[in-house]
Amino acid sequence: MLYREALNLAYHEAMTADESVVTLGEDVGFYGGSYRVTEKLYEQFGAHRVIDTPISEQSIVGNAVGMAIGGLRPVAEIMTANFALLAFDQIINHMAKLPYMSNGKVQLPIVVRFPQGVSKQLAAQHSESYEQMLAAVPGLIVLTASTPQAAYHGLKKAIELDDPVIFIEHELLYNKKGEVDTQARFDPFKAQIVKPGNNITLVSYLKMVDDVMTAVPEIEQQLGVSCEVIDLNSLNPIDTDTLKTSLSKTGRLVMVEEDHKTGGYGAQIVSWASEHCFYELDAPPLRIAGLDTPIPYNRTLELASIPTPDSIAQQIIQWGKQNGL
Amino acid sequence: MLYREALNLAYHEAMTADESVVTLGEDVGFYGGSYRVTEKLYEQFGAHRVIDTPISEQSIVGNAVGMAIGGLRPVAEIMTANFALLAFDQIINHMAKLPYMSNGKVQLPIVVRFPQGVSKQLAAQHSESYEQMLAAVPGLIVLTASTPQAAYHGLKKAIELDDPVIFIEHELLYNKKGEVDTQARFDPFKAQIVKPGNNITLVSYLKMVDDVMTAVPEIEQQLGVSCEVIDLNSLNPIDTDTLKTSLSKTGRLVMVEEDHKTGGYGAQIVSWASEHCFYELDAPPLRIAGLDTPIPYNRTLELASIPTPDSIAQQIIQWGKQNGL
Amino acid sequence: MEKLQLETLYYTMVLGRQFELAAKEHYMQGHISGFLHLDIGQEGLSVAAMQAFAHGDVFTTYREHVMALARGISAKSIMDELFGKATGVSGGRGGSMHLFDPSHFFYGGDAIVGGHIPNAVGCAYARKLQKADNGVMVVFGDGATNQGVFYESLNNAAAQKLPLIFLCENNEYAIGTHIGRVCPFTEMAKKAEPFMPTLSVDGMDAVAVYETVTEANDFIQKGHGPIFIEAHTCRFEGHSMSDANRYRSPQEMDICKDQDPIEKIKPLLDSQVEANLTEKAKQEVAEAVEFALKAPEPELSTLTDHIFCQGGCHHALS
Amino acid sequence: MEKLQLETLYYTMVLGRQFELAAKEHYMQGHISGFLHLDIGQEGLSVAAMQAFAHGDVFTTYREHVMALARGISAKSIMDELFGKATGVSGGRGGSMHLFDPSHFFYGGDAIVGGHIPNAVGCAYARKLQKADNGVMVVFGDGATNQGVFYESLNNAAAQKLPLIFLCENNEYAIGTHIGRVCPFTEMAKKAEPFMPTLSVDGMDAVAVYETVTEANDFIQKGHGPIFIEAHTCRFEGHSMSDANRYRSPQEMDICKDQDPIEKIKPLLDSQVEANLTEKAKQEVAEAVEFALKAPEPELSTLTDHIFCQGGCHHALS
Ligand SMILES: Cc1ncc(C[n+]2csc(CCOP(=O)(O)OP(=O)(O)O)c2C)c(N)n1
Ligand SMILES: Cc1ncc(C[n+]2csc(CCOP(=O)(O)OP(=O)(O)O)c2C)c(N)n1
Ligand SMILES: [Mg+2]
Ligand SMILES: [Mg+2]
Repeated sequence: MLYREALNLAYHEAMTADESVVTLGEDVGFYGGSYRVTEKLYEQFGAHRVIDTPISEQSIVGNAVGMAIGGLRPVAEIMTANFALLAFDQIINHMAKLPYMSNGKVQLPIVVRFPQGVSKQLAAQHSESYEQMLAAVPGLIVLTASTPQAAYHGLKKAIELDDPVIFIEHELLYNKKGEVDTQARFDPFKAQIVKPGNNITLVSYLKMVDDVMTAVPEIEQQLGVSCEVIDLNSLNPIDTDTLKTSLSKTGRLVMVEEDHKTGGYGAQIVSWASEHCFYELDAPPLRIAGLDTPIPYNRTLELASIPTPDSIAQQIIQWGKQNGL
Repeated sequence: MLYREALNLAYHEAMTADESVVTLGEDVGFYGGSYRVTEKLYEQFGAHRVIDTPISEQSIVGNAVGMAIGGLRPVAEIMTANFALLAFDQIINHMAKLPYMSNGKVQLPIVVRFPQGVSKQLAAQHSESYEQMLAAVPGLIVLTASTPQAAYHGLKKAIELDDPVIFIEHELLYNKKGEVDTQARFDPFKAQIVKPGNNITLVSYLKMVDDVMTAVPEIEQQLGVSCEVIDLNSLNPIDTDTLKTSLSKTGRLVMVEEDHKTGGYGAQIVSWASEHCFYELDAPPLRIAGLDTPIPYNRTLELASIPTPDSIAQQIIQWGKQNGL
Repeated sequence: MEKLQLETLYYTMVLGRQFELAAKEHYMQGHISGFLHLDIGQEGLSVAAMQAFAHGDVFTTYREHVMALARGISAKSIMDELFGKATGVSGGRGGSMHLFDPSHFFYGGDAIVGGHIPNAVGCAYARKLQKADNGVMVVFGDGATNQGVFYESLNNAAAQKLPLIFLCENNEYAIGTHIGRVCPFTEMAKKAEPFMPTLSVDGMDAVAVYETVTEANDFIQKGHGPIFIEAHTCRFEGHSMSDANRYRSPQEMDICKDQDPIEKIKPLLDSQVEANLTEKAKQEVAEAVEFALKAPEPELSTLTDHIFCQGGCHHALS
Repeated sequence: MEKLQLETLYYTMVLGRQFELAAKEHYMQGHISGFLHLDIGQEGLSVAAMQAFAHGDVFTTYREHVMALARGISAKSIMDELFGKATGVSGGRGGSMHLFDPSHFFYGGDAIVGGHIPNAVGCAYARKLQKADNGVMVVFGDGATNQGVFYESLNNAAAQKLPLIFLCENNEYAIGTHIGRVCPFTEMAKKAEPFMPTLSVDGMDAVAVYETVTEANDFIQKGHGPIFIEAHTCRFEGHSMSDANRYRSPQEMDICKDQDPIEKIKPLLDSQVEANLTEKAKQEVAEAVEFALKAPEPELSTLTDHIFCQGGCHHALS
């Protein structure tokens, strides 16, 4: 099943099971969704539950907040992460805070989902990642999905929760194929050990998990080590238990993310590790991330601005050699 | 001179020296500014250069971008950090990116300034800090000021630069008194060593610098150490040289910020230090920050949600004792 | 208007006035802090609007104490909230700007100018989908009509034909800036005209407001879609306790205060009844203050409660 | 319209059409990537608007190749940009959606729907303050009128009486969503009526557009403040190359294509002249493609240039 089909299945099941689940966004209905995630929902559940909105991102989230207050369980799609900036007031000042400000009298079972990241030459206004901003907001749960399995279970869980969830997808994952076991016990709050290993803990999420996995054979061969690859899944809360266990074993941390390095989400993980696993660490942690530049259109520049399997391997090999591996 | 007067002086001088400098924002003109930072500018420079805007934050920054394209040098005031979220699309998708996207053909000499932070019982929608989000955006310079001297020189420099600058103030600093030497050579891009010391490097910025300084005597006495206190001033770029020199000397890092801990700006500093000063560090870095909670109205809860001189001292003393000091 | 209804209207207005005066006093004494926005001068509008729309959901701003009272939320639990006490309507966490009480269909208390308007639209959408009887009312100032999301909301409510009353309290000022200085006209109803029918009313005349809101309510109940009311009003105090109100001349303030909505209704009542009601209102406020002074603060251990849902929750955060 | 002017108009429309067809072809061949929004069907509108407003500043959207051409930016430097080459108008960094050329008073090329509208307002403010002769034009789609910032911009431009033409290209669709499904009406000019005078024009008729924009330009030059033009138009292709255009029926497409703006002008020209112009346009586009194919990519070493200003800069970033 494709990643986007897995999301679609989660939608279908959730909307069938619970009448109060609605979805809204630009082109999600009649058109079928710009990445086809919401395909056929309109036909099946009708225009009242699959709501085509005007291009008004602030209202998309603002309305979702009001719908949730009114007893619905809205799933809002923002077409691309960059446009979510238009809704940051609603996401941060309203969605994340009303439950607290109201002393728990208002609950907001809302999912805001969007794809992010560098796709192919979409340029500076369509290629950003904003997990670091949103994972820093108390009151928001921030989930990601890097496989069809995680997409299905993650979105279903997100819709089930009575709290606001930001559900982040990646544009290049929509056509990724993978098994989806709908009966599996999959906890999106738990980090997944994608590949066990003994000498280096490679932490990542979303599309970078694939790039890390592609880089691993080269790294293992060149350094003569085995790598443990961890997919965080949930960016807030963070499954620090899994991280701690892995670091106790390997003593070495590499954090890989696609976003710009300065202030990127990986800083949180590395900083947590150096606070809490200082004595477990045998080498300085390495952060691999995008450059601190807006994303250029030209393909060569674009690829040079973010980590690739090759650059990941090279940086880790160099770091390994400098640090006694 | 008061902090707000120092800002006001910088405005007066910049607007006198250069006709293309204009300022815009809610109540900045006729009313004199909600924190009196823009007092008397309206009387002196007139309604055309001191522009009262409607409550439309997205337009305040959006218009500033267009003014800069048209050859002006706008200084935009957002009344409070929380409202800046309404302008995040303009700040991030436009102001930070147009120079790059246009291959340098468009330059944007813009300052967006606002106060942030916990003041006194302003509650969840008026108490946030967003430096971590903005310092993570390539294309933005992010400056702060913790003293009247830094406020004066920082704002003057920000207005002089041909690049977009986010200039962050703190609500509780506006009435802080201090010397302003207008002739001093003050580089807002350099971190200031507020107090030299040998055993612990305490890094901070904005109001927390004062709270750290208040905590220092107790810490030094209890642990029998001397603390070096660094005020970062510029959050992007970061003056890593000053940090590195200090850490080489002390071997111990404590990062203090007011914002929520998870994903807070301090994670960037601690993560940088553990990447680049790993072998200099003799103890796990300590991050002191606000709790991961929206800010409550009740004063007791409010104060418990952020670092105070007392809680800073206690946490550092405990950490020091656990780590061989 | 029936006698009993008029008496309730009057009583609640006086209660509101007394409440605000007490809040002002206790702000100056340091029992209340943060931003405190008084509704003095606008009580007729606030109370009549709520009474004419007794059953629907209400979304409003930081200037909402009197509306909350008129909704039936007790003076005690509102005053406690202003005092930051655990017994406050938002547990002391929200404060003056964030009164929430779903049991009275009162959803804040929002301090982002214009930010609650799309929330009201979403709620009206829910109500329409649920085929619920009562519509939604959203109350906001003239200044809020300058936020883009206000127009998005007009458009969405009209496109979806939602049962929603937009009530604009046009007191002509956003803090110290007169609406005429930042808009090309001063009648905010004009902004809504492309999208829906509009009504205009003297907001200093509580009876007129009651009638206009009743008319609007009939309109939305019939499924005709949203409607916009502009109520011209005037606040007697500064924007908040932090505002010295220097931008309005004494003459302008005199004209403003001459329209006191309480004085306007007073002659319609029997003078003995009026005196009794006023006395009762003062009493109620005095009790609320007394209670608030003694009420307990929230426990420190509750500081991080309610960030995520309790009980119904399917997960544990680290 | 004068003969020479008509010929220029026609030539530029054909140049635009040929340019777009070539862009489409080279997208399919993989030489162009990302989002590519073709202006086919709307060339009359794009070209006439620019020619009637030859001296002011222009802010527009991602569907801007033809406008850029009509502004006088060379086909070469635009095609190079689409190919991501160093010789492109934005150095290969911007791509199709981000053409910038201040020397032609052309400021993008913005891909956030509605995001450039307040930028245009700010620029018009600067022009007014500078007492500069030429005003500003901002071009956007019907869908963009649903963004809150659009209304904020109407309000600000009107309140400040700015020399600004709002030009709405109403092709009735935002990607696959018909404007009538998300707005209570389909004439976008209605949204501007509270704020400024509005004009309406058949956007498939280039001569009519030229006249209307000329009229609007006269209006703003006289200091009367902003004006709004709604041009009804129709795009022949999908929203972008990623859109299969399935939401419009063959009948709807036929009606649309019957209004081809190029066919509409053709009869006004001498047929030999027409043929020559078409040939010349094809030639110019062919040369641009040839050039773009060979042009150099930007150097990798320039990747982080221009994030901050160069030369004029007073500081060094770490
Ligand atoms: C988004 C946002 N911008 C600015 C403010 C600061 N502020 C609070 S109230 C206010 C004026 C609002 O005026 P209006 O809407 O007319 O309401 P009134 O206070 O007159 O009742 C402003 C600017 C805010 N709270 N939120
Ligand atoms: C803020 C934002 N939201 C959504 C999009 C995705 N998007 C790109 S173009 C478009 C449709 C715009 O329609 P319209 O304004 O009518 O212009 P047209 O494409 O018809 O010329 C959408 C939704 C975007 N680029 N920016
Ligand atoms: Mg007002
Ligand atoms: Mg369109």
